[in-house]
Amino acid sequence: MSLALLSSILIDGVAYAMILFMITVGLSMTMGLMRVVNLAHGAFAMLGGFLAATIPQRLGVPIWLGFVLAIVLVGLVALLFERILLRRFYRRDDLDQMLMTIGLMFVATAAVNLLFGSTVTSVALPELFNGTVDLGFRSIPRHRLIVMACGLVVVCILWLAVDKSSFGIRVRAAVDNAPIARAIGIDTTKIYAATFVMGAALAALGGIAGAELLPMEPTYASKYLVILLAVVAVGGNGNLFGSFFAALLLGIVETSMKYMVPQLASAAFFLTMIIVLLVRPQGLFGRHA
Amino acid sequence: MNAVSAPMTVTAPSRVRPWMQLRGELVLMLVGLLAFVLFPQDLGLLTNMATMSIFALSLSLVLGQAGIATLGQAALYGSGAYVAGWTALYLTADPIVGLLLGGLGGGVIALLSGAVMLRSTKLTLVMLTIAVAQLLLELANWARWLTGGDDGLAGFNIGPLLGIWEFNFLSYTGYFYALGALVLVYFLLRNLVESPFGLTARAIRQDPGRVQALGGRVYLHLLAVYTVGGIVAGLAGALTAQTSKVANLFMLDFTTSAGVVVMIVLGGTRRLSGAVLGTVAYMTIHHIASTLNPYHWLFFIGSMLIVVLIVLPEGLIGLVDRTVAYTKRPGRSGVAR
Amino acid sequence: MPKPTIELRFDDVTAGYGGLPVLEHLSFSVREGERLGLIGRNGAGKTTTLATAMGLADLMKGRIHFGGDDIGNASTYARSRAGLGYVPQSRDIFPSLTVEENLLSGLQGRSASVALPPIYALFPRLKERRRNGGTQLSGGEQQMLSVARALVGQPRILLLDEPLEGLAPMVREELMDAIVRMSDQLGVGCIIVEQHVDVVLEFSNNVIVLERGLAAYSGSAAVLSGEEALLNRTIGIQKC
Amino acid sequence: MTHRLQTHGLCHSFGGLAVTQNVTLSLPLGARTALIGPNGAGKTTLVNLLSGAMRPQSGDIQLDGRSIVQLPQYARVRNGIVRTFQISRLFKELTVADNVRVAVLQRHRASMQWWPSPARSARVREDVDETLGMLGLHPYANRVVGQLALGEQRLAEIALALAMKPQVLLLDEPGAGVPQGEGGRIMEAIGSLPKDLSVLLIEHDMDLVFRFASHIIVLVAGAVMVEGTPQEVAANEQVKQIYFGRDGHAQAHH
Amino acid sequence: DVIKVGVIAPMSGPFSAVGQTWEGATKAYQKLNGTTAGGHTIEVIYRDLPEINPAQAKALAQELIVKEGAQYIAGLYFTPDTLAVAALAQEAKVPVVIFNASTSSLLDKSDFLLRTSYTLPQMAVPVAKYALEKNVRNAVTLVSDFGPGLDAEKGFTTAFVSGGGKLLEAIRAPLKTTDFGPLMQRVKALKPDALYVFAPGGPATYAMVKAYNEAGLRAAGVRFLGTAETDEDQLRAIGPDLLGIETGMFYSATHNSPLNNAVIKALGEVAPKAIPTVQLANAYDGLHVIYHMVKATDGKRDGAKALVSAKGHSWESPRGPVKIDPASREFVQNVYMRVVEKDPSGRYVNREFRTFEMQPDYGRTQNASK
Ligand SMILES: Nc1ncnc2c1ncn2[C@@H]1O[C@H](COP(=O)(O)OP(=O)(O)OP(=O)(O)O)[C@@H](O)[C@H]1O
Ligand SMILES: Nc1ncnc2c1ncn2[C@@H]1O[C@H](COP(=O)(O)OP(=O)(O)OP(=O)(O)O)[C@@H](O)[C@H]1O
Ligand SMILES: [Mg+2]
Ligand SMILES: [Mg+2]
Repeated sequence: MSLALLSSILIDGVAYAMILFMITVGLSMTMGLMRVVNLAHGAFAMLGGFLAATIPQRLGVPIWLGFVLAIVLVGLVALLFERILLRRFYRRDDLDQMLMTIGLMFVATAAVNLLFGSTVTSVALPELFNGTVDLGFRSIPRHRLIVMACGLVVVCILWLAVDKSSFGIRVRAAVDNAPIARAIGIDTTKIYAATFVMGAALAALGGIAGAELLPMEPTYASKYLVILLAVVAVGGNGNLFGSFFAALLLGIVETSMKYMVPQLASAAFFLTMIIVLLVRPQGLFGRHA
Repeated sequence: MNAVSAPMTVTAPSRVRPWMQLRGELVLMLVGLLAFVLFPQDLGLLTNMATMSIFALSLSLVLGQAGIATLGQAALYGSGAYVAGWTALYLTADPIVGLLLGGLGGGVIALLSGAVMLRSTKLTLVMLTIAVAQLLLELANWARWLTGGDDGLAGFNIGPLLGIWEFNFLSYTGYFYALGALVLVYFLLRNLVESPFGLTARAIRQDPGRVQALGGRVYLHLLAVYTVGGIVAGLAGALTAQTSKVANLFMLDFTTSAGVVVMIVLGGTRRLSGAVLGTVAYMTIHHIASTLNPYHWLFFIGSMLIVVLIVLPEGLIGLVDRTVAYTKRPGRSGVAR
Repeated sequence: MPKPTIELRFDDVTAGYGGLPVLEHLSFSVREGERLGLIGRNGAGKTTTLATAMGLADLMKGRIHFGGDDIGNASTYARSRAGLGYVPQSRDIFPSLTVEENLLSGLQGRSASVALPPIYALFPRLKERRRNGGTQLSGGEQQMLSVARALVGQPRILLLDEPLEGLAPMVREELMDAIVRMSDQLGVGCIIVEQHVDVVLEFSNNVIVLERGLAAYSGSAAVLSGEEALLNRTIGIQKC
Repeated sequence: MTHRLQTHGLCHSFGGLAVTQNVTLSLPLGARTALIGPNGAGKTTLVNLLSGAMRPQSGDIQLDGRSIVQLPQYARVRNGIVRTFQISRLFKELTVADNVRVAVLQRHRASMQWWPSPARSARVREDVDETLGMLGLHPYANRVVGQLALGEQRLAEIALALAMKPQVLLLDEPGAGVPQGEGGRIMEAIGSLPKDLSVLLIEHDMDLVFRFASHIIVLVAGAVMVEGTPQEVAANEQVKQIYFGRDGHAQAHH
Repeated sequence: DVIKVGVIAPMSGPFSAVGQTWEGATKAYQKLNGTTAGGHTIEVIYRDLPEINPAQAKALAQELIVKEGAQYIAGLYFTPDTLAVAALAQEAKVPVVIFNASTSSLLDKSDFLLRTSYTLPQMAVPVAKYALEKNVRNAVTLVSDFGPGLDAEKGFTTAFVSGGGKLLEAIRAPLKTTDFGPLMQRVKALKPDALYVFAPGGPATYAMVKAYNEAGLRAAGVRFLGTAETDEDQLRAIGPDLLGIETGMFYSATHNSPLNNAVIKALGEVAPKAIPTVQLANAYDGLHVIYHMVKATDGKRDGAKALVSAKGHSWESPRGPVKIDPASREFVQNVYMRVVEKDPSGRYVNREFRTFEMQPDYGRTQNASK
């Protein structure tokens, strides 16, 4: 293997991995903290992407502002969803939660199909994101570099906001045993809503950031679901850093197969996942139950 | 108020008459015949309902009873379909042989994959089942010469059932073949669920560690359940392949697995009859909704799923139970005060 | 300036689960600094009484007052914030949190550096094991943690559901001493559910004996000690 | 006196915490032994090691002189070593009778049966009835366990163990959560166990311990500190200091 | 009397745009040609089949034939579904006109199948010829790893190599992949004169084209040769990235003929939302064949006779002259080389600049020659 090939694999792999990570980090958070298997996560990402694609056009605002508005809107939708529907499901078993969110995914798919049509919608990026950066032996699209940076920033922020504050503790307490959590003075309602909205907003951010690679279309939500779940599971259910490294591992494996035996790239992705989960059922960084 | 005075031998066998014991099977058979009489022109749909019901039953056993979390049941279903297709192509056109070999195929895949997966639980298990199904799909796509790749495996012929009844495009034979298989599978699975085997499976779902402390071999038990589930899913796949004369990659797809989960949850996971009910309801709604307004049928099914989960946590079968309970005690309101 | 005394009062309360009453026509009150014992057979409704106070069981009839407010419809967390502390019978340690995180979860806005040291002083065992997973603790340690978690919230009235269960005799004594100290010195009121009648009689000012959801006795602990027939009927013990 | 269950130099630790330190003890045939010690002394862990739920890091466990330390849990249960759980672990969605039936089926090795033979299921039924009767659980037989009061669940927990007809019974705080009055029922049930059954009882309720045990082992910080007759243990100053406290001391003299 | 034509189409789900266009096309056809054929009223009814599901396809076809009394089945987007319907058609002797499914060998599965779309070799061979004309010596193929992709790869390669070109590498991407960056880097390293691609529409094409540009292949002067990548719906979605890309296909909305202009106009009236893609021509011609068969059989249910009448039939289609090959029943049609440009009104369009006339299905002839 030549050095150029190796570094190409690394560069493309890491770039792909960061996009995977950006899209999964919100899911990783809701699953890790709330332990809700939110199969509609992709739907929030999709909604974010579609809104980001349309808002700047329709409202004539700058693209970056459109992105912010899109993320805020997704947060609002998530809030409504959490308050009206999801909250009824915290005490139900995983399966019901999964099914509920599948239901939401169906509805979202139908809605997006209706509002935006069934074809690919491209998310226009701010000028800053366009163009490529020359690395000498090859070039790399600038937006991938930005997404990488974004990913790192998000890890740090979340690490401070969740792992390092008592917020994470209270969310996990609320999820472990809501009645008892309330009985020791935790306002579970607020905690749930805040966490879920945060997860959804991150999903939207991920959807927008990754739209170049995972293009926006109505089946987006279900199409990439398996990949999202794979990253979260391999990372260790809901562990931030776990997701980060899982995305790196899976991204690099798939990318290197693309350079070598592209036909088997998907197979390699799933094989890696099986091997990791068999060796470490709790995922790379997961805590033992 | 809590001093429930119960008879001394609470566990005495209930003396029910045989037809009461076979109630589920009889109802199923009658409904099947009635459907045939009422909708003779929709036999294609009805046949699919029967085969999908069998598929749903396999999942109901695995997930509803034993609590094996899976989103990869399609792996077993698809395997059955391909085996049935190969049987017809290379071995014999006899449908029964193909059906049984299909079941065997599903069972073998379940046994092999279960052997590696079933020590895991929860999300890990879900992901493993998904991954195994995806891997099989990639494999089948890669082995085009054997499976026809994404075009599907077709061009096989199915001989007459028992050498007498031809499968023709009116699909009378196909329908009764599928219905018969459904009733038989339902009967066998119901007995399985009510047996010690089934009781232990339910206990494992609730607390595997406790069963282990009672000397149970949880892993083996789950493997047995999963294998039986694989056989049943394989049968369903084989039936589908035989009646539609195509086996294809989509039968191994994640969407297929997820779809059947939706069906059993809609019907109710805790009871086998829920699986059949859910399948029939889902497919009927799909059929009607997509005829009325194909563009938006996902809206229907998505919102219906949510509503059912909220209003009827036990699934549609819960509605049936409540109705039965209500009619059985006239003059009494549902809630004792 | 004397603070108004805080009181938890049940007025003719009927409560239960899912429409079925478990407790009927229960009335009592506990003030700050007072200790009320609750005894009765299995399934008599002791846990249900505490759960009703916390809003974890359905209040069907009657009123519950706390600190002058009718809290019958208040949310559970609001009751906790208002000063009701709860130690559930099944301990209910949060399994995904460590020992210390379990304690932090009950802080209610206080600073950890102020709240934790006295707790660790009371239960040195917890300090040793504070990085462990909450449910990795031994049974007795979990019991300590459950009590400690309620204490970090500085409740005014503490509801204790069999807090001594699974504790070694010496730890029991220490815990009971601590609770008595708390109620005497800090004026914390307590309702304690206990299986050991002697402990209850020794510890509490007043006692309620529950029999199938009804109060078979309600009054001073001293008087009850004499009522051997009653104790025998309702609890099934001969005092020795 | 024949020794049914013996351990030799059993050691186990969680990370850096040595929870079982060189424990050597034996349960003779028909033993009525109590295991006491402060919270976190390693009593439950010892039960986990004996029952096979955990593997010791070193040391040996023997049943009737044969080493069973390599045997998995199910094999040990089949050899008659059965334990209960300090915090009830029951099948919450099943009725009490079905909970017991799950256990009985394991004992009959009939859990894999699809078509039960009538004779066999009749035997299972009898055993279920018998077990329910032992703990007075008949009134609750058809109630779903998840809806019982915790004390009632304790009885079911013990019923599950008794249904296994064990030869060595490891009871982890069976009295926890059972009111004094009701405690009698558990004592009765344990008392009516066959004489050749060996029982190891973990309890913090000294009433129960002194009524039941003919031999007491005191475990402190994972190691056996003292063992002996109840009188010997009750008189031991060290035990008083570490474990009994002032009141427990009094209890010990009941 | 009424003669029913049952169309099985993806009306919902990811391919619902196809269903919309088909529906619009048949309406447009009826608007321009009337609702009767030889005095028989033709009624077109639609059934939704959003995703691959042969069992359901079969049930739908059966329902259409038995319950609705449909004399003709049409539509069918996916090959597996078509296979299931083919088996049924053979038993029921009902003519089936395939609007899309394009696997080469498909028509062998039943004597009652016709097809008004295309096969990939039919497009790929002219593209290869064009490449040779343009002095492309070295080429790389990059196709999605599925039936049509492999057909396209084979068609292109055979023609290209036999014409003296050199194939540097044949890359097959997993069907679901949307990260083509690495693959394009690989292409770049091979330094070919041209890259021939085939990907299913939607996300894969979108990502493939983006990656082509981002990897700097365009800048490096590697020609992008394709087939269906610049379909009108893709033009709308991807737009600027497609500029200058050359593809070989049998139809584009801008095809300048009076008939095509009339059809596009009619489509705009009957189905303003429908996009005039190749699916417009497919369904339009499909209905034409059915009208023809109805006339030939005088509305009688006689599948065999209908098929005989269709063989060798030729007519003027919105795409140009077309003919049903009497032997193979395949469609014979022009293939146009087109280039993506911005038209004066700012829309992206395919401009036809070179015509390969009356191309047969090379898949068959290639298979036969082997
Ligand atoms: N969640 C519930 N749903 C329905 N019934 C319940 C529920 N919890 C308890 N019960 C029933 O209510 C009655 C009273 O239960 P409660 O837990 O209050 O008893 P308790 O006095 O605390 O008994 P114990 O000493 O066993 O803890 C019991 O008969 C019990 O079966
Ligand atoms: N899985 C585990 N991981 C880490 N530490 C553990 C684990 N299980 C138990 N421990 C620790 O080991 C020690 C012994 O626990 P064990 O449960 O055996 O105590 P015990 O003697 O039964 O106490 P109790 O009387 O309170 O039930 C405790 O300090 C506990 O925190
Ligand atoms: Mg209680
Ligand atoms: Mg213990």
